[in-house]
Amino acid sequence: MKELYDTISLQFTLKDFHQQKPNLAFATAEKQQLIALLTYMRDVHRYTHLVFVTAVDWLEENRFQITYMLHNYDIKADFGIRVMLDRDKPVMESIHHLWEQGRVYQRELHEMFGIDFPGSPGVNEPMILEGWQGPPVMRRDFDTAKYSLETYDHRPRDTREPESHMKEKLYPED
Amino acid sequence: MADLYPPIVNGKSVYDLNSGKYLKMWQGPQHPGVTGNMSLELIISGDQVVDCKTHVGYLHRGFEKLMERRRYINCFPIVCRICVPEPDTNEYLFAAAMEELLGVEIPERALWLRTLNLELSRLASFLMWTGGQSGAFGHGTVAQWALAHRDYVLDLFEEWTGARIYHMYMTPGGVRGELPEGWTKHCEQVLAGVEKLLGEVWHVMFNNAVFKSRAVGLGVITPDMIDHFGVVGPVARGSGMQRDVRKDSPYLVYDKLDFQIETETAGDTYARAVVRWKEMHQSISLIRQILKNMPASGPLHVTLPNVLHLKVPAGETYVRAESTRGEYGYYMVSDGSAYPRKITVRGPSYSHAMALLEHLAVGVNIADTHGLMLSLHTYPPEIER
Amino acid sequence: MKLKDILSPLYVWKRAFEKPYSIATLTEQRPGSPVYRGFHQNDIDKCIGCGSCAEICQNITIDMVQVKEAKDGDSGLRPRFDYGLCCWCALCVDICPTGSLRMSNAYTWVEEGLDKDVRETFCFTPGVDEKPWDSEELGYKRPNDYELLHLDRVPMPHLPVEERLSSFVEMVKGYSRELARKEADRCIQCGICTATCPAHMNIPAYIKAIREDNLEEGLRIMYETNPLPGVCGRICTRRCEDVCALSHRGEAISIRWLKRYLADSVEGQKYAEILALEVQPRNQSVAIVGAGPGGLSAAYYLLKMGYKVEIFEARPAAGGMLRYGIPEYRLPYEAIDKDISFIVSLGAVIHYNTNVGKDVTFDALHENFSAVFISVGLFDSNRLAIEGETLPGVISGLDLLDDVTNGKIPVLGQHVLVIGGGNVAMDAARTARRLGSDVTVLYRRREIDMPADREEIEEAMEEKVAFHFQAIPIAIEKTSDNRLNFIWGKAEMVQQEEGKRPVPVMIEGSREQVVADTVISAIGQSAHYHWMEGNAITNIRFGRFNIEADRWGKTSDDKVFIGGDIFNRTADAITAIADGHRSARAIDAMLQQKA
Amino acid sequence: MSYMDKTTGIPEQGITPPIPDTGEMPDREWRKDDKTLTNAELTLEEQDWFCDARPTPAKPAWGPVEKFYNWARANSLWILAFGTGCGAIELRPLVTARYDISRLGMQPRPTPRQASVFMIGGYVSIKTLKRIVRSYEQMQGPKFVVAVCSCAINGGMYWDSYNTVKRIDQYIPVDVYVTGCMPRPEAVMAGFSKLKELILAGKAEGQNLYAEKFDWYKANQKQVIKDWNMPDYNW
Repeated sequence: MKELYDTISLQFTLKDFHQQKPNLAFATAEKQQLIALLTYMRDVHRYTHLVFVTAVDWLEENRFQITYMLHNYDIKADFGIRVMLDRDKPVMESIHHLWEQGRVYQRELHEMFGIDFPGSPGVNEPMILEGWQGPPVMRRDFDTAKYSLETYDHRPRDTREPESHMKEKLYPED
Repeated sequence: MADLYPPIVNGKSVYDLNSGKYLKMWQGPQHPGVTGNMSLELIISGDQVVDCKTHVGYLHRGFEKLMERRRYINCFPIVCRICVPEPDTNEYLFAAAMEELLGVEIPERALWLRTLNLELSRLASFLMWTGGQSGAFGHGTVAQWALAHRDYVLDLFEEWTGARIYHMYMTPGGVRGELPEGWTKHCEQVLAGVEKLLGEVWHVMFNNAVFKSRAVGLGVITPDMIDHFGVVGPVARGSGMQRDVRKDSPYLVYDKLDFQIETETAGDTYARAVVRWKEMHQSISLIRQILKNMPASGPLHVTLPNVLHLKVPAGETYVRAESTRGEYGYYMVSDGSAYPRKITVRGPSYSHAMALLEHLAVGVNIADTHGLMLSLHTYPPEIER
Repeated sequence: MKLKDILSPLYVWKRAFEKPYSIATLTEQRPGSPVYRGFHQNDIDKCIGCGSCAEICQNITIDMVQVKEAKDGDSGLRPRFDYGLCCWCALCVDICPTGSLRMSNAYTWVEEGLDKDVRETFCFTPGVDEKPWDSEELGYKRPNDYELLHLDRVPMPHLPVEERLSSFVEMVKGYSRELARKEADRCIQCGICTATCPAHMNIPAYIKAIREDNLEEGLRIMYETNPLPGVCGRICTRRCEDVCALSHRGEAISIRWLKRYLADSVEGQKYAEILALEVQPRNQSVAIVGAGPGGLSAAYYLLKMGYKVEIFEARPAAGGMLRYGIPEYRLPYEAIDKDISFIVSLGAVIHYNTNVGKDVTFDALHENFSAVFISVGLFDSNRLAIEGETLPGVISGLDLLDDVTNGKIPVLGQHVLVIGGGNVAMDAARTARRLGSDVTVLYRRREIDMPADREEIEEAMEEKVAFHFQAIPIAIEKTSDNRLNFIWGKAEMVQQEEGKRPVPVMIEGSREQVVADTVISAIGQSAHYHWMEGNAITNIRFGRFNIEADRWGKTSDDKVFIGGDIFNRTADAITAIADGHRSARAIDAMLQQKA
Repeated sequence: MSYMDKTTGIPEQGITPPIPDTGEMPDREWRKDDKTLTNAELTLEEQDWFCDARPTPAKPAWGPVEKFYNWARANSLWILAFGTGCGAIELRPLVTARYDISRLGMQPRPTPRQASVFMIGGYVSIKTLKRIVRSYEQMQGPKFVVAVCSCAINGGMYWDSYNTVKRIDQYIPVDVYVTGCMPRPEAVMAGFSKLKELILAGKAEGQNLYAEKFDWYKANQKQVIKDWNMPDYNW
C-alpha cells in the first residue's frame, strides 16, 4: 500500500499515511483535491467500490473528519481517504456523480452532522429523523442522555453507591 | 399507451403530479410486504410504478450515538440489535475490530466456534428470507415451512448460547461457552431437515410457474451497475460477480474450509433467489465441515484487561464480513479513551434499499415491488441504525 | 412455460402426510434450555453488594437497594432489577466477583398494564422478592473458563530467602510501573474497602490514579486521609484487602503494595509542591505527646488547619513503634524519614529526648497549650508471669527490636526461643534469624489462631523459623552450662462457649522442655501513665486499664485528647493514623467553638 | 461510579407528561369544545377529509350480552401485522407453522381496520410513534394493545436514546405487558392468554381509557411528535 501512496503523492497532497493491515491503509487528503483524487483512484487504480462515507467529530480540534473508504476488488485492498473540514463551516463537495449511493451517505451526513454537500440531490430532505428540531444529533456536543432524560419519562431511580452508603451507615460521624 | 408513462431523463422520471395521470401511493411502514419498517413512496400510473422514493428511519435508535457513550464492553450487547434476523455478524465484527485495535489474538477454537455461529445464523437468516420472498409472491406455504425450520435453527442457538435471537455469544476476546453435549447430533438433525426442505422449496417455489413468471426479468441488475450502486453480496453474485468476502479476504477460518462462490448470471430476482438457495446448501456444507474439522478442545477466551476501564489504543480500522445480504463492515475509530470515538456500521442494505431500489422499482408492477425489495434482501435497521 | 412448472408445486401435498411442525399444546410452555438467559437469581447471603453488576450494566437496569445492615465487607445493598430496562446480556452475571448472581431459565412474566404504574411493576430484587423461578436450577451461569475479572494477583518481587537472612535490606522489592498499573487494573472500584479501612482512605480513587498514571493526584488523595503513606504502604495490617470483593473468588488487590508504589514513586522534595497546602495560620497551639503514627497524623492535620504544633518525644527519633518496633527489613528507616520530614517541613516542632513528666511536666503542657493530644503507645511488654522470668537471657521482643534500631547488636546465642504469636513475635523471631540464630516460636494456640499476618507467618516459615503450637510456658530454669531450659506443656483446644474461640487448656501431666540461649517473650504490650501527674489530670477520668474517652478521643477534660494504641484495641498503625486525624478534627472543632 | 454519570441526572420525578393527569380536560388550542376537534395542523381542504369528533367511551351492553360479546372478542384476536421494533421478529414464528396461533382464532391482519390487537414490539421511535398513533386510532373497537419487550416498559437498552420513547403507555393505553429481550414466542403467547382473560373479565378497557383521557394522551403525543401534521383523531 505504501507504493500506492507514493504514487498518488506525486499528483496529490497527502499526509498521515497509516497502514493498519496489509490490505488496509488510510491517508489524509486535501479538501480541494478530493473529488479529483477519488475519480483518479476509481478510474486509474481501480478502487471502484465505495464502501462507505462517514464522518468523525473531533470536537476538541474543532473539525470534522470525513472518511471515504474505497475498495479494489482486483487486489482486495481498501484505501481510506480522510478529509478534514472546519467544524464551524462544514461544507464538502458532493460525490453523487461518482457513485449513486454517495447521495444517500451525504443525505445522512447532512442530517446527522450538519455537513453540507451542495448539489447533492435531496441532501436537505430529512432522511431518518422526522420533525427533529434540535442540533444535528451525531455531533459530540449533543448530549443524548441529557436530552432523553429531559424529554421522556423515566422511572425515578433509587440506587446507592456501596462506598458512600457504607461510610454513611457504618461511620456516620466520620 | 406510451404517453401514459412519463419520459425518463437521466434515469429519473419526469412527471407532473397535478396532471391527474399519476397517483402517489405509500407502501409501508405498516405493510405486510415490506421487510422491517420502511416505506416506499410510489408514483404510479395505472398499476405501474413510475417513480419510487425510499423512506427510512422508523427504527432509528441512534446506535452510533449510543455507542459513543458506552464503554467498549457495553457496546457488545448493543451491536447485535442493529440487525435482528442476523445479529451475529454484528457481534463478530465489533469484536474483531476491537481485538484488532487492542492487538489481541483469540484462541483457535474460538475462531471455529465463531465461524459456526456465523454460518448457522446465515442459514437462519436465509430461511427467513425464503419465507419472505415466497410470501411476497403469494406462496404462503413455503413461508410456513421456512419459518418453522428457522425456528429449529433458533432452537440450536438457544441450546448453545442461551438465547434465541440475540445470542451475545462472541464477546470481545473469544466466545462465551462450550457447545453443549449432544448438540452436534441435534445440529445434524436440523441440517438434514433443512436440506430436505430446500429440495422441496426447489419444487414448490423455484419450479413454480407463477414464481417464475413474476420473478424472471424483475429488477435486472447489469454488471455495470454493480460498482456504481455499491451492490454487494448475493445481489452482486446474481449478476455474475465473483465476489464474496469469505473468499476475497478470508476471516476467521474460512480459508480452511472448502467452498466455492455461487453465482448466477441473469441478474434478476429469480437469479438472486437461486444464488441464495445455493448458498443455503453451501452453509449446510460449511457447518458440517466445521463440526468435522474443529479442534475438539482448547481455550475459548482470552481475558482482556479489566473491561470496566479498558482503554483501546488510538487508531482506526475497518473490518468486514459477508452477511446474508453482502458485505457488512465496522469502521472503528478510537481516540485512546475508554469510549469509542466513532463506530460506523456499514450495512449492505444501505446502498441496496435506497439508491438501487429507487432505480429498480421504476417500471415495476405495484404488486411486484415488495417481491423486488425482498430480492434485494434489505433490512432497514442497518440503514438507519 | 413448461408443464413441469405447473405440476411441480403440487409437491406440497406430500407434506400433508408428514408429521406436522406445530407444537401440540401451545399454551404449555417449553422450558428454556439449560443455559437459557432468563430471569435473575441472587444468593443474597453470598452477595456482598459491591455493585459491580450495576457498574457494568449499560442500561440503568440495576439499582442497589438496602436489604441488610451494612457490615465490614458487605455493603448490605443488593441489586434490584428493572425488566423494563434489562437486555439479558448477562454481563452482570459474568462480572459478579462473588459468583452469587446467576440466571434461571424462566422467561415468562406478564402483567396487565392499565391502572398501574408500569414503570415499577417489573422491578424486583432477586433473592428478596419471591418469584416462581427462585428455585430453578437450570439457566445461565458464568461458564467456568470464561472470566471477565483478573482474579490472580500480580506477583510482588521478593528477595530470595538466602539473601533475606543475610541482611536487614528491605525484602519486598516493590512494584515497577508496569506491574503496578497491571495490578491497579484489576480493581473493580467498588469501594467496599473504603469503609473498612480505619482511616477510610479513598482506595478506589488512588488505585484509579495509579492506573491512569497520575501519581500526583494519587498522592493528593492519599494525604487527604493518611499522612504516612510510605509507612502504611509497607506495614499496614490492610484490613481493606481482607474485604476486597475480588478475594471471594480470587486474590484481593494488593492495595498495600500499590500504596507503597505510589508513595515511593514521588520524590520527597516534590511533596510540598504537589500537595500545595494553603494554610490559614491560627494562633492556638497544640501539644502532642509521642511522635508515633497517631501523633504525627494529628500533627499533620492540625498543621494543615493552621495550628502550631509541638511534639514531645522521649526517644532520639520520631516514628514511635514504626521505628522502634518494626525491623528494618520490613520498614526501612528512609521510608519513615521521608514521611516524617514532610510533616516536619510543614512546621511541626519535635522536642526529641524529652520525657513528659521528667523533662517537662504534664501540667505545663496543659497550661501552655490550647489542647494536648496524647498518643504515647504501648511500650511496656507484658510479662510471662512464670518462674525464672527474670533470669539473664530472658528478654522482651520489643527490647530486641529497640536495640537493633539503636544499633546495638545483641548477642543471642545459637538457639533462640520466641514466645507469642503476634506480629512482634514474628518480627523478633525473624530479626533473630537475621542475627544468625536458630529460632523456635512457641504459641499457646493453633496456627490458624495466630494474630500475626498470614504473610508474616509464611515468610517466617520460609526463613526456617520452627514453630511449636499449643505450647503453654511453665517455667524457665538455668542449666548447668549457663543456658536456659524452657519448660512447657502441651495444650488442647477446648470449646468453652458457643460462638467464642476455643481456649487452650494444658493437658494434665504434659511436660516438655527445650534448651535455648535466649528466650524472647512477645506476648503483648501495655501502657503506663505514671508520667501523668499534677493538677491537670484531676479532670481526666481513668478506666480500668486506660484513659476513658469518647470515639473522638476526647477525654473528660475537654482540652485533652488521646489516640493511637493506648486508645484503640486494634493497636496498628493505620488505626493510630485514623485516631490522629479524627482527634485533629475534634480539637479543631473544640478550639473553633471556644474562639 | 465512573460510567458517564449514568446514575446521576435522572430527575426525581419524570418530567413528561407536562399536564398532570388529574382527569380534568386541559385547555388546548386544538380542542374547540368538549365534542369536536379542530384538526388545526391540517389545511382547510384536508380538514374536510377527516372527522372532527372526539372518541367516546363505549358503554357495555346488558350483562349477559356483554359477556357473550367478550367471549366472542376473546376468541377472535386478530393481530395488526405492524412490527414496530425487534419484538416483531418473534411474531413471525408465532403466526407460522411451529406455534400456529391460528388454532386459537388469532391471525395477523394487514390493515388496522380488520385488526383488534396491536402488538407493540419493543422500542418505538418518534417517527414510528406517529404511525402507531395513526394505526391505533384507525383500528375498530374493541381494540387492545399488547406491548412486548422491555423497551416498551421503561425504555430498555435505549434509555438514553434521543429518538425512542421510554414508556409506550403514555401515548396509547396498553392492556398487557410482556417483558423480555426478546420474549420468546411462548412468553408472547402468555401475554395473549392474559389478554384473553382480561377480555373475558371485561377488564381490557384500554380503548375506553383512551377515549376518557383523550386529551392527556393527545398532549403527550403532540409533545414528542414535533411535526404533527395529522388529524387529531384518525378516524
